[in-house]
Formats: sequence, C-alpha cells, structure tokens
Amino acid sequence: MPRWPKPAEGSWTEHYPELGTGTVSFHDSVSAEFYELEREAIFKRAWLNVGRIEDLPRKGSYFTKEIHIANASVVVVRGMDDEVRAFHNICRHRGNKLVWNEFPREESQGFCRQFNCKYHGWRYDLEGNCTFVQQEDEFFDLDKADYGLAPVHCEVWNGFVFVNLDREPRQTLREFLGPMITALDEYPFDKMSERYDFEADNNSNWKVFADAFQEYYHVPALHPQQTPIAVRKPGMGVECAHFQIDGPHRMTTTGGARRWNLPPEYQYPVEIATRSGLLGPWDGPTIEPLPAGLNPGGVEPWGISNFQVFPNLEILIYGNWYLVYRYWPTSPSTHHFEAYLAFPPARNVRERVEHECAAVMFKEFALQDAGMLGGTQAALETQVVDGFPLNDQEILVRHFHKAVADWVSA
Amino acid sequence: MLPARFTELEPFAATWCLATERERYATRLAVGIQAMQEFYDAVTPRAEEAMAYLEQFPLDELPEDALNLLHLLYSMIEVSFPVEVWHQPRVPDSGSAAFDSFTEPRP
Amino acid sequence: MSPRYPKPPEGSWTEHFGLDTGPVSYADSISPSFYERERQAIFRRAWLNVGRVEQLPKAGSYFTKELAVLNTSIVVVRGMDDEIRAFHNVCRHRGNKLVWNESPDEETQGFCRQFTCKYHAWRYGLDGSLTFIQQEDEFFDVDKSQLGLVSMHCEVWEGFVFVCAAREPEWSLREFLGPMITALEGYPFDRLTSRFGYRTEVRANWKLFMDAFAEFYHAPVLHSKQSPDKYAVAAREAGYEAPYYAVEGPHRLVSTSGVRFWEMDPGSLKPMEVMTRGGLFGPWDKADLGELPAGVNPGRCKPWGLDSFQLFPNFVILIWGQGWYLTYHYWPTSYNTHVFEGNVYFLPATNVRERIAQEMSAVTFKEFALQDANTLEATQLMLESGYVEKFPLNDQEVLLRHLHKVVGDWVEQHAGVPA
Amino acid sequence: MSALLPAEFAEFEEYAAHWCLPTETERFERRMASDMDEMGAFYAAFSARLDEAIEFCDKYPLDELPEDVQRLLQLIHSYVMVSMAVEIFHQPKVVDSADAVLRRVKEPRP
Repeated sequence: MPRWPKPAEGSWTEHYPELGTGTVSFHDSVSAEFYELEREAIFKRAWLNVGRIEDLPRKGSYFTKEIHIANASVVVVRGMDDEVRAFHNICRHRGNKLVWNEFPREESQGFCRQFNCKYHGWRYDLEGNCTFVQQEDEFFDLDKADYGLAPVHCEVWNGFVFVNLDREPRQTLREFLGPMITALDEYPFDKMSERYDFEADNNSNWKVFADAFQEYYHVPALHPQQTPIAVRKPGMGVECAHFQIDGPHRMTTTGGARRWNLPPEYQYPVEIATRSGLLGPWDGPTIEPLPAGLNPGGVEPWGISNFQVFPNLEILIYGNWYLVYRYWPTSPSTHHFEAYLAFPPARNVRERVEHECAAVMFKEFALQDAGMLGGTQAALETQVVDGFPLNDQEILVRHFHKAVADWVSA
Repeated sequence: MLPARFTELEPFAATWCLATERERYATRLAVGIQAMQEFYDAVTPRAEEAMAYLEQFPLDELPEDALNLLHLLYSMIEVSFPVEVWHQPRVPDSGSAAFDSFTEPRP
Repeated sequence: MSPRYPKPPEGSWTEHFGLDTGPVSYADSISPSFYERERQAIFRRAWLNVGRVEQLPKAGSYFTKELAVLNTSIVVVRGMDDEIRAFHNVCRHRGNKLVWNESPDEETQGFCRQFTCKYHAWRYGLDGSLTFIQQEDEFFDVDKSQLGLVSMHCEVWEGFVFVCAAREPEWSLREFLGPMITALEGYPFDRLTSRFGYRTEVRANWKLFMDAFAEFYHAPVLHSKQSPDKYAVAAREAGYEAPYYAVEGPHRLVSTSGVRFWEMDPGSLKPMEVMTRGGLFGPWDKADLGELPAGVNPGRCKPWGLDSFQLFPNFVILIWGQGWYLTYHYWPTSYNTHVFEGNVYFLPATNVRERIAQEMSAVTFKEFALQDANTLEATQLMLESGYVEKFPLNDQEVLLRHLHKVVGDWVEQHAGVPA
Repeated sequence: MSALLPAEFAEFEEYAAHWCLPTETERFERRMASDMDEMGAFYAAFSARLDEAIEFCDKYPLDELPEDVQRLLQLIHSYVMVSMAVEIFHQPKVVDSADAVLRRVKEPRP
C-alpha cells in the first residue's frame, strides 16, 4: 500500500502515457555513434549551465569552461558594464587558446582588465573587441573590428550562467527552461554563497551517472549505511511523494518526517553532535517564504525537491541550502562530474561545522555511487542484455532517456 | 668530491654534481626554488675562479674532482633560469611539455 | 611605424612571392584524412633527412629510425665499402623487426659486422644481402639472393643522410634540394660535431609547430619573460622584422639581423649570460669557421644573426652568425601529434670556458622550446574546436603561408595517383 | 615544542600535529593513511569536548579566529572526517567506493 497517493492512472509513469511502461535499452549509454549524435543534437543546441554569477564577483572576473563533447573551450567574463558574456576561447590570429594557465587542457579562473594572447600578444577587451594587434601594419587589409572574439550565446537565469553553442539558439533561455523550472524564479540562490565544490572524472556515461541521482530506489541497497545499523531493516523501500515532467526537464519531491525529527537511533552520533548530516543543517536560517514552485505537488510535510534540468544539470533544494550536479561527457564511457553544496555564509563556527559535516557526508555517499557506476558502465558495454525494466520510482530515468532520444532524432 | 679549494661547495656536491642534463633537469624540478636559490647564491661567486681552475687541465683529461666541479657548474647554469628568470622551477605555462636530452658531449 | 628594413618592390614579401594575402584555414592541420593524403603525397615522395654521417663513424656503424609517418622502421648502416645504405628494418623470413634493443619501439644505434634476426637467426650482411638461413634445407626452393633486406633510396649531402620512400625517386637528392640549399655546400658541418640532442612528443600537428619556428613575430611576446625586463620591454615595443626572406621551390629561408648581446648594458642581460658568455644566440666568442660559402646569409644582411633554412617537408637547418648550427625535425605520428627533435651543433670545445658557453647556449635553447611546445598544444586544441575557421597572417608570417600552400599543392597534385 | 592549540585544549596537543589540516583534501588523505586504532583513539578522546570546542571557537568572529583557534577548528573538521570511518563504515575507506575519487576543489576558509 503506497504511503503517497499515485495519480488517477494508477502510476506516475502511466500519468505520462508517452513514456510507456516497457523495458528500456541503455544502448544510448554505450554507443560511440550515439555519442556523436548527442554532441550535435544536444550539447551544441541546448542551454548549458557553466557556472553561477557568484563565480564572477566583479568586473573583470572570468572563468573558462571546457565543454569536451562540443569541442569547445568557453571563457565567461563579467565586463566593465557588469554584463556577463561568453566567448570561444580562441585567439583570432593563429587559433591559439587565449586564456589558460600552465596546462592548456585545464580550466582556469581569475581577474583581468583585458585578455592577452600568450603567443603573439594580441589583446581583447572584456567585451571581446580586439584592441591591439602586434605590428598591425604588417597585416594585409586587417580591420580589428572583424577580429573580435567569437561570441557564444550567454544568458543568466536566477544567477545561473548558461551558454548555448548553437549559431542561433532555437529558444531563449527562459523558453528553454519552461514553466516548471522558471517557477523557481523567486528562490534566493544568491543568498547561498558559501560553496563546497567537488569534481571527479568518472568511468561511466554521463547519463548513467545522472540516472543514479534521479531515483531513490537504489538508496537502501547501495547506501545502507545512510541508516545506522541499529535501525537498518532489510527490505526497506523508498517512495517519492511527487513526480513532475515539463518538456525535457523533470523533478521529484520527497516528503515525510525529517531525519532529525526521528528518534535518535536514526542518527549517527556525529549528526547529533553537530546537528547536521546527510540532509544538511538541522537548524540554520530559514528561507521565507519558499516559492510555490519549489513544491509543485504541494507535498506536506515537504522534504527535498530534485530538479533535473535538461541536459546535464541537477539542482537539489533542501530549503535553506542547495546542491548542484553537472555531468560533462568526455567520451561514450566517461564524464567529468562537478558538484557543489551551497549554504548561506556561516556566521560562526557552529554553522561552519554544520556545513562541513554535510559536505563530508555528501562525499561519502557520492563515492559509493561513483564506485558502483563504473561497474554498471562496464556491464552495459557487454551489451548482453538490451531490455531493462524500470519501476514507477524510476520514472525520471525513463523520461531522461526518452528526452535524449527525442532531441537526437529531432 | 670537489677540489680542496672549493670545499665550501661540498654541501651542494651530492645533489648537484650530475653528469647528464637529464639528471640536472630532473633535480631542478624536484628540489624546490629555495634550495636552488641557496645553491645559486653559493656557487655563482666562485664560478669564475672555478672556470680558471678547470682551465689548467685538458678538457678530456679532467681529474675526477675537477670533473665533479665542472658538473656543478653545469648545474649552476641549469638553475639560473628558475632563479634569475622564472622564480619557479618550471618554465611558466609549460605544464605538459617536455624536451628530453638524448645526446650531449662528454664531459 | 615605418619598416626598418626595405620591403620588395611589390610592397610586401608575401606579394613578392606571389602568395595570397587573405586569411588562411588550418583545416590541413586538424584532419585525419588530410594527414593520410600528406603521407602519400609528401612523405612517400620527398627526400627526408634521417641523420648525419657522424652517427656512422666507421664501417659497421648503424642506427635505426622509426618513421611512423611511413609506417616503417629503417636501419641506416655504413657498409664495409664505406657506402651508406638504408633498409626497411624487417626480417624477410617472418617479418620480425630485425634491429632493436630491449624495447622494439625505441630507436637504437651501434656497431656490428652483420645483422642477426632475434627470432630464427637469419643473418644479413651490411649491404643487406641475406647470408645465412637457419636449417636452410627445410625450406622449399629458397633463393637467398632474392631475400635480401628491402632497401630504401639513400643519399648523402654535406654529411646529411637522406632517404626517399618512393619506388623511384622523382628527383636526385641535389635536384630536390635545389640551388638555394646546395649553395650551402662547403659550410663546415663536418667540423661542428659537438652535439646536444633533444626530443619530445608534441600534441600538435607537425606543420603548426613548424609554423612557430617559421616566424619570429611571436618571439618578443611568448618569450618576453626569458629576458630581463629592460630588454623584454624594448623588444616587445620594437616588434619583430626580418631583413630577408627567400622562397625556392618547396623550400624557404628567413634571415635575421644580429644582436650584439655582449655589447648591451648588463641590465639587459641575464647574470648567467655575463658569467658564462653564452645564451640564446650562442657562445659570445665567435667560432672561427674560416670563409663561409655564398649560400650562407644570401641576403647579405649586416649585422647578420642567423639563417633559418626550412627544407621541405620537415627539416630545418639554422645557421648562426656566431659559428654554430641547429637542426629541427618534425616527425608526424598522427594528424595531431608529432615527435620533435632539436639538435645543437658546435665546434668541439677545446677548453672548459668554451664548453661552459656551449652548455649555457644549449640550456637556453631548451627553455625556449619548452614554451613553444606547450603553446602549440593549446593551438591544436582550439583549431580542432572548429568554431573559428579563418585566420589572418601578416607579412612576417610569410613562410608559414608558403609551407601550408606547398603542402596543399603537393597533396592536390598527387590526388588521383594510385597509392 | 610550542603549543598548537589554545591552552584550554592542551590535552589534544598529541593529535594536533597530525590532524590540524587546513583542507579537506589533506584530511581525507590522512584518514586513508591512518588505521582504525589511531582514528578510534582520536575520536574517543575528542567526542566529549566537541561541543565545548565549538563554543570556544565561537567566542571569536569566524573571519578573525586567532591561529591557535583556527587549528582547533581544523581539529573539529578532522573529527567530523574521522567520525565517518568510525561511526559509519568501520574502516577508513568508504564501503563499495571502488576506485572512485571526488576532489574538493573549493571550500570556505577557515
């Protein structure tokens, strides 16, 4: 007997009939040809979140982003007019990579008044204009106005900086995000500027890894240690209170008693000692009022909301802090994983320790996911089995692979 | 290891009397800029005297201690770039670049 | 800023050589299929320098050379008749690699009286003839005279050993080199035998790295930190201008004017340069090489710094006014990687001071090369991104325009010729 | 040897040299390099005074912690790190994490 009501159709999956209920192939996660299709149809077309406005604190702040699957390196910079712009990180003279430090393949960040090419000293201002050509009169009919940095479409939504590598994006960022995501317009991400950033290079397809974070069905099996052993029971299930789909994006909400409202045997001593843990600080400043878009299912009591923004962004909101994951494909069987936890800045050591405990515990269980999914990838690559059953709690996995397929075939 | 009149350079001999460029370059990347600065400061004031001393021998018949001294001077040249120019062991922005010596005159 | 050196009457070197002045594409440097065409149209047809005769000091001396671009390994050997020959390094019996030590993919060198295959002990003379078959009578109708090592065309010019992989070379080596290069005959390469050799794999197309060494426009910028600030600032403001360029057939030349570092005030010099009397331009005390052939400094630049002779396709000889020379080789290993080899050659030092000045010059050379190599990896990465397709070139970059044009021409001319 | 921690916490000096580490990367590596006995001893000793240590630190503004107090905070961070091994996994390494790595590339200071 479900604890949470299902839609009238009997299941969340049937509530979205276009999803079907049959088995699903993960060929899209092992195929080199499919990866090539994703490169063109998804990563060179969709809006991609590359950072937050807090990553560009002042005029002249910049960071570079390597988008391997799109063969792109992008430099994102806050101009003298406070506008955030993105450019291809390429000097227009001989094609040298413009902004990098020490290792040309690695990302960099910093602050500058202009960009200087290391190779021949061409200079560009923060708006991308070419401002200086070494020995300009040795060139033939060269007009600097023709040699500004190649722009990349860049828009900011609620502090999230997105780029689009298409020549002309088919949708504005807001159109692309759609009503379900833009219903978070009022959520004060900007207040959560204390960040704990992580990265990893994982041996799994980007979708295989994303799948692990859009269902909680695996939690009792892969992460039994999330529950202290005294109260760990075999056969425990997990049920989400609400699922919702909007275009290529999707979300789920959990509900029920907060971990810290359970009896103490449901918490580890360190959680009790720090009043923090897997689900973050128990106390902390409250964000009032939370926008309705955060809990579109009206779940009560509300737990967390997990927004999956197509193609490779996840925003997990815990109320007064949030988590972001990004999955950057680097080959059919590997991806670069980025994650961060963001809290309102600690006002004292106690809050700082609360955040530390949440960040440490996050890593513990993410390591289990990363460790196992290398194995999933290797097994999928045998291609011995092609049809895999997905249950109703895995509806978002089903929808994700369908959305990817739809974009590829569009 | 070194000729008697250069005994005060002995503390550097074990690290820097290296016969090949490969060893000298590897040591440069391994020891840190502080150690190179100390070596540089100690050896450069004696470099002219060392060259004058070594000139009394035919180049291909250097006694062992003199040969060690010559290798020490080669190391002095090796560390001069980190110390005088880069202020760090590596050439800036050369993170993934290498350029390996495969033949050089002996000595 | 008016040019310090006169330009040709056409107004620029680029137009003087009849080259286009528009933006260029580097599609030839990021394409696996173009690389395959280069292998056939260029590397299987041109004469390629694989070393010098000093590497083969006596009868029986040999060295191997891995030529990934030709999918082969060769062994170059001085025979009992003092003749230098090149063979594909493959045993005729079962195809084993004939000459190697420890690791089969590494080059080797040495001295021997004959080559013996490690697998079944077949033996070959230094002239490539098969001299011994283990248990010969177990074979069927075997004729040793038909099973010698497969030779590759090999000729020597001024001590430089060249090979040509064509079945029948279209030119003799001297024809291929042409008058601009052969005018160097008489330069005492044979006396400059004190050699410092360096090698690395560069993650960039071979032409892009040649480009970096085909222009000095980048030098005041990329290498500015190499010099004390006082000199670096002056150099950067002045920019770079070469007094003389020449193009002949597929080959090209740039000369630079001399810089008398040793006459500059010490604030413009590295302390170690002053101490060792050596640096980027070589030992300060010029080596006496006697009268030089007319082919050296053909533009009669004064003061003269160096000549960079760029021999098609992948070989550069840099002759310095101070009496030494450098060679560069760019050996492609894929469309976006190559092995770069740099060799520095001096007169053998006669005393410690000369040797120290040489050491300083060689160390300085490596510092510069390290910067170039990493920058070119960054260029390759971005060109491959494909988001920008056309790039402007200035008149000081005329030689790289020429290189890419010649490469394109050779590939074009060869199109349709069966492999 | 001069004291690393505030005098009130002198009893933890023996752990300070080992566990006062400013970054998560160092703390995680130290955990991987330590055995359970070492970590268990530190955990047992520090548990009783954790709350007191936090209170002590909070006598100062977070961005103006004196050096010895900063080290006390680093010790608290290490305590959190060690508790994962002691309370949850009963071994230094995360169970079933295979060869996975997750680098913390940005964190607040202190």
